[in-house]
Amino acid sequence: MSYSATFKDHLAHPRNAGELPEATAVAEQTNPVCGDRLRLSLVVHNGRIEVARYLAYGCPPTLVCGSVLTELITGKTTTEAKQLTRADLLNAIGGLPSRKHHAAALAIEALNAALR
Amino acid sequence: MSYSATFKDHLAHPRNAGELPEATAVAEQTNPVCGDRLRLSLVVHNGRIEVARYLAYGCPPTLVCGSVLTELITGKTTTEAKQLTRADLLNAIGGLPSRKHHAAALAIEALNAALR
Amino acid sequence: MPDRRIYLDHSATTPVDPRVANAMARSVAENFGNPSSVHGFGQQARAAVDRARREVAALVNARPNEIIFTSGGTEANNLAIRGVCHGSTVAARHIVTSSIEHPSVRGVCAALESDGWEVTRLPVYEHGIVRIEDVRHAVRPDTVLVTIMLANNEIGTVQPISEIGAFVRERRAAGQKLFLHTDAVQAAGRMVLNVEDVGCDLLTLSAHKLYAPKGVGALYARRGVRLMGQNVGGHQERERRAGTENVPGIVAFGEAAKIAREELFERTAHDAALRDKFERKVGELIPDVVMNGDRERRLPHLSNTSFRYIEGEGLLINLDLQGIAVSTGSACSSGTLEPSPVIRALGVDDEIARGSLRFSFGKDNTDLDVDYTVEVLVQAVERLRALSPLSRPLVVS
Amino acid sequence: MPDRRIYLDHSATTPVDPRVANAMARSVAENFGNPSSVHGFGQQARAAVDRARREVAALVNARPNEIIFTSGGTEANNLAIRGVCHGSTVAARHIVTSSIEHPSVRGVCAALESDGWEVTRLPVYEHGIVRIEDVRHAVRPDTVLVTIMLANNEIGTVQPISEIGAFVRERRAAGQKLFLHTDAVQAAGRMVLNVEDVGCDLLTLSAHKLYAPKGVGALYARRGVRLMGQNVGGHQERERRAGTENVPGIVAFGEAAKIAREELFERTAHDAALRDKFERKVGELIPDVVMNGDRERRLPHLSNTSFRYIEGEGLLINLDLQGIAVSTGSACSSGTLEPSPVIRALGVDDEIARGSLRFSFGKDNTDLDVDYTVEVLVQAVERLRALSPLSRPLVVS
Ligand SMILES: Cc1ncc(COP(=O)(O)O)c(C=O)c1O
Ligand SMILES: Cc1ncc(COP(=O)(O)O)c(C=O)c1O
Ligand code: FES
Ligand code: FES
Repeated sequence: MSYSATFKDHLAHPRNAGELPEATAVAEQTNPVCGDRLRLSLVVHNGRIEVARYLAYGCPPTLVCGSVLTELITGKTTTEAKQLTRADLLNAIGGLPSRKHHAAALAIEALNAALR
Repeated sequence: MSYSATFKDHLAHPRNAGELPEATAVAEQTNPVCGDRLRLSLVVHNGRIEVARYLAYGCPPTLVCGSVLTELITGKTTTEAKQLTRADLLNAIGGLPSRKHHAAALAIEALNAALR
Repeated sequence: MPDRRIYLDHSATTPVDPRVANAMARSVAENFGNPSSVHGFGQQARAAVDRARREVAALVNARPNEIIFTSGGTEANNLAIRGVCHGSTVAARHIVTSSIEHPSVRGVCAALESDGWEVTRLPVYEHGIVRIEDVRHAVRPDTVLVTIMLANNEIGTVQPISEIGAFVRERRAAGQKLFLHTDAVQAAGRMVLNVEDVGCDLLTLSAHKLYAPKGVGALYARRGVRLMGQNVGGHQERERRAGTENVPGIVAFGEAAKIAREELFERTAHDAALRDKFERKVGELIPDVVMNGDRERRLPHLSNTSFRYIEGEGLLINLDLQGIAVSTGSACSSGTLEPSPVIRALGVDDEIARGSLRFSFGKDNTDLDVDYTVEVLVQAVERLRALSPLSRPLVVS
Repeated sequence: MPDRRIYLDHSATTPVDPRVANAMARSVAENFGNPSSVHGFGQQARAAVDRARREVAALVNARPNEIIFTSGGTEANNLAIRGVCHGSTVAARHIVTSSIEHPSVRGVCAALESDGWEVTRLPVYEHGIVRIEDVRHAVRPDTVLVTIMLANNEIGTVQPISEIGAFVRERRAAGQKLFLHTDAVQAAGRMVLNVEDVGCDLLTLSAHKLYAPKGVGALYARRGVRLMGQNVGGHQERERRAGTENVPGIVAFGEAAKIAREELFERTAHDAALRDKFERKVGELIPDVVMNGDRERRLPHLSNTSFRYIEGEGLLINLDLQGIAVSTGSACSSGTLEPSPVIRALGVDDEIARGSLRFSFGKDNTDLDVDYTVEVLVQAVERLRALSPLSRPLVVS
């Protein structure tokens, strides 16, 4: 289990942590197996994600997936965001061991739930 | 298997090695299990062992038992020599691991055969 | 790499004491012979191994010929448990163990289970300690072995092995072929160890928890215990553990055992002072913490603390980025999805189990290390809690 | 202790190369972390182990993840043989081996035999080499494993493993679940080793025959070979060998493997020159000697010579008293009453078997060492022969 420098940087300096009182969409997903949790708050305006915030509980990959996801989606249209896959997210964080792929899945699920 | 200094000295400088053309008694014993062999030549005069020589083939304990035995018996009367036991010989050489005790037994047998 | 590095993971492994490293380096240079060789080079190496054997024996008050050197604690545990079970001459096939054993004991027990052995795993309740009554109830006429650790590696709790030992001896006096094994890997060098007082038949040690290098350990096997060798094909260690001896490792182990015996009280007092200060400050400065395991019956150097609302590994990495090394669960189970089975065995909820960190102090740690660690910890916990959804209700607009 | 000490027992173990000792000492000081730990100290140790793994893999042209570090050659042999046999999913229970294996292979095969496995031990004839036709005949539809050493430790003969490997692959292509293990402990560093050319599925190495310290070895297990772990209860070595890694030993092994690869041709040429000179002089100066094992298909550094009329151990001790270290049989069987089973397997008479000594040369030996050794040997043989009754008829007066 050795994590990349980028990965550790997100862990030490999470981007977009928090919640949005003015959120237009909020969703929280829990992984039924391990109990990891991700909460996403978005301000969507004219079909575009203007602000994204997240809260996360769980293993480092879950925390980092939240941070990287918010970076990825900020500024994207909801249509674009809906096309984001688990693989895209994994790529963006520089890969994860396969038994941690479900952390990325959780993030994508939370995103889809928020955009639903 | 660490041998004592005395033991090694006998091995490097065997005492009384050889045969005696003028021997009055000669005997050779072979250990049926391991094949070790001891040959003893004695000059017995007036019931006293005046000269003793040995030849030996086999493991170091057998070689050393031969050397130490000849030292022990030289000058002894045959009656005294007949009373020598395996234990006496073992004592004289400073002990042997138990699975090597039969080397001392071989030497005592050769002695008894020569004195018979 | 951060400027300052603080090692607080002495239960995972310890730095090698320079005196031990020296003894080892000397042995590498001087005693390279094979201890099985008859010549001088070999006998010199044999003598070095024998000296080390006496020191390791002295550490636990055993006789030198009751010490079997192994490649570590894991192998010693394998040898003890399989050795007794496979060597057993009775038809019985039942083992009693605890639910908080090190993975190596857990692993061998599970392996025997899949070979048809029955295994009873005793609970440890909220304090992390096995109850002697439970042992009494669990042992059956067909029990061959009780294997319960002396001190736990994650929470440091000390088990009532002397009482268990007395009970096992009672059963043996009554004719049962029952043996007691105890894994003392964490206890050695951190408390007084005496196999006579403990009353065990087998006891496991590992050098690298004693400021010696990794890759060497020992099993104490009381004279008369029938043990079937596991690594076979050589007459080393009185036919109980084949393979050319790790001479430099064994020499280092001997030196470390000697120092551990001589400096035991110093070390335990030192470690306990730091640990206690650490716990006091954490208790004062960080809300919502739970300290796991019994407060009294535990090793002096270890603190296992859960930080509510956050998960341990993220916290661990945050500390690591600041140069502070701690662990979650045992080093061996790191990388699994499951929260530590040891913490779970305490009956705590998942959040506490997943939020636990182990801080284990050692002889080279200082007061300043504690201050700095607490400072960094306070900030890291705050940062991660700010990220946690657990403390905040979900408000869907 | 004698003034001059000459070590001619490199097949028993080798002195540690100073470069290797340095790498080891550095590792003790710098990489003390537990490779299983997530933090920086742990990852640093993990990286050191991985580097060493690449070097050891390169020595035999394997992939790094095909290398399993063990506590030595004995454990690697145990793991290979038991691992394949216990891991086998077919009902078959037959093993083919040779009659001159190292005690560790012999021991595991005997242990499996008493568990109900059938073992065929192939003859090696007067040259000490297994015949490929015999292997073909011995392998049955229910054979699970062929385990035959690459080079013998007492007489140095090199076995036709590539041919056996080709045959095993044929059988596997025909659907049989048959594997080939070879013990390359003596071969490594003394001949080119390439697991692809050898065609084996498992191959054993031991560091201390390569100028590295004792207590570390490796098993090459080809990707896809099903191996049941023997030391269990930890996720190390991809679950195939539990226990905290012997980090300094592994680092030393890696360094030694690298040097062995780089200096292979130099070393073999050097050793062979000394050995050949030694044999030439012995042949010239001492009557009634027999050189055991094939003259051509053998390791470059080893001479096994029998001195008629005398027994090896007495000669060994006489040499030792003059500072020269050699061995009778394998170091591991020293101390037994039986003459070496390896020499006996050559079909020689008892006297030749008991009169054999092994001289094994190494990189630090010199021409002068050979001269001095032969000088001492000539005298010692004479002295002992003067003591021997074997050459002289018994005349009873
Ligand atoms: C309690 C306990 N038992 C056994 C072991 C295993 O010992 P080793 O690391 O030497 O294999 C450890 C340490 O890892 C331990 O803490
Ligand atoms: C051929 C052979 N196999 C196996 C071994 C055993 O290796 P180790 O000494 O590392 O246990 C040895 C050396 O003793 C050997 O020569
Ligand atoms: S443990 Fe399941 S995603 Fe983190
Ligand atoms: S081997 Fe039998 S006495 Fe020497």
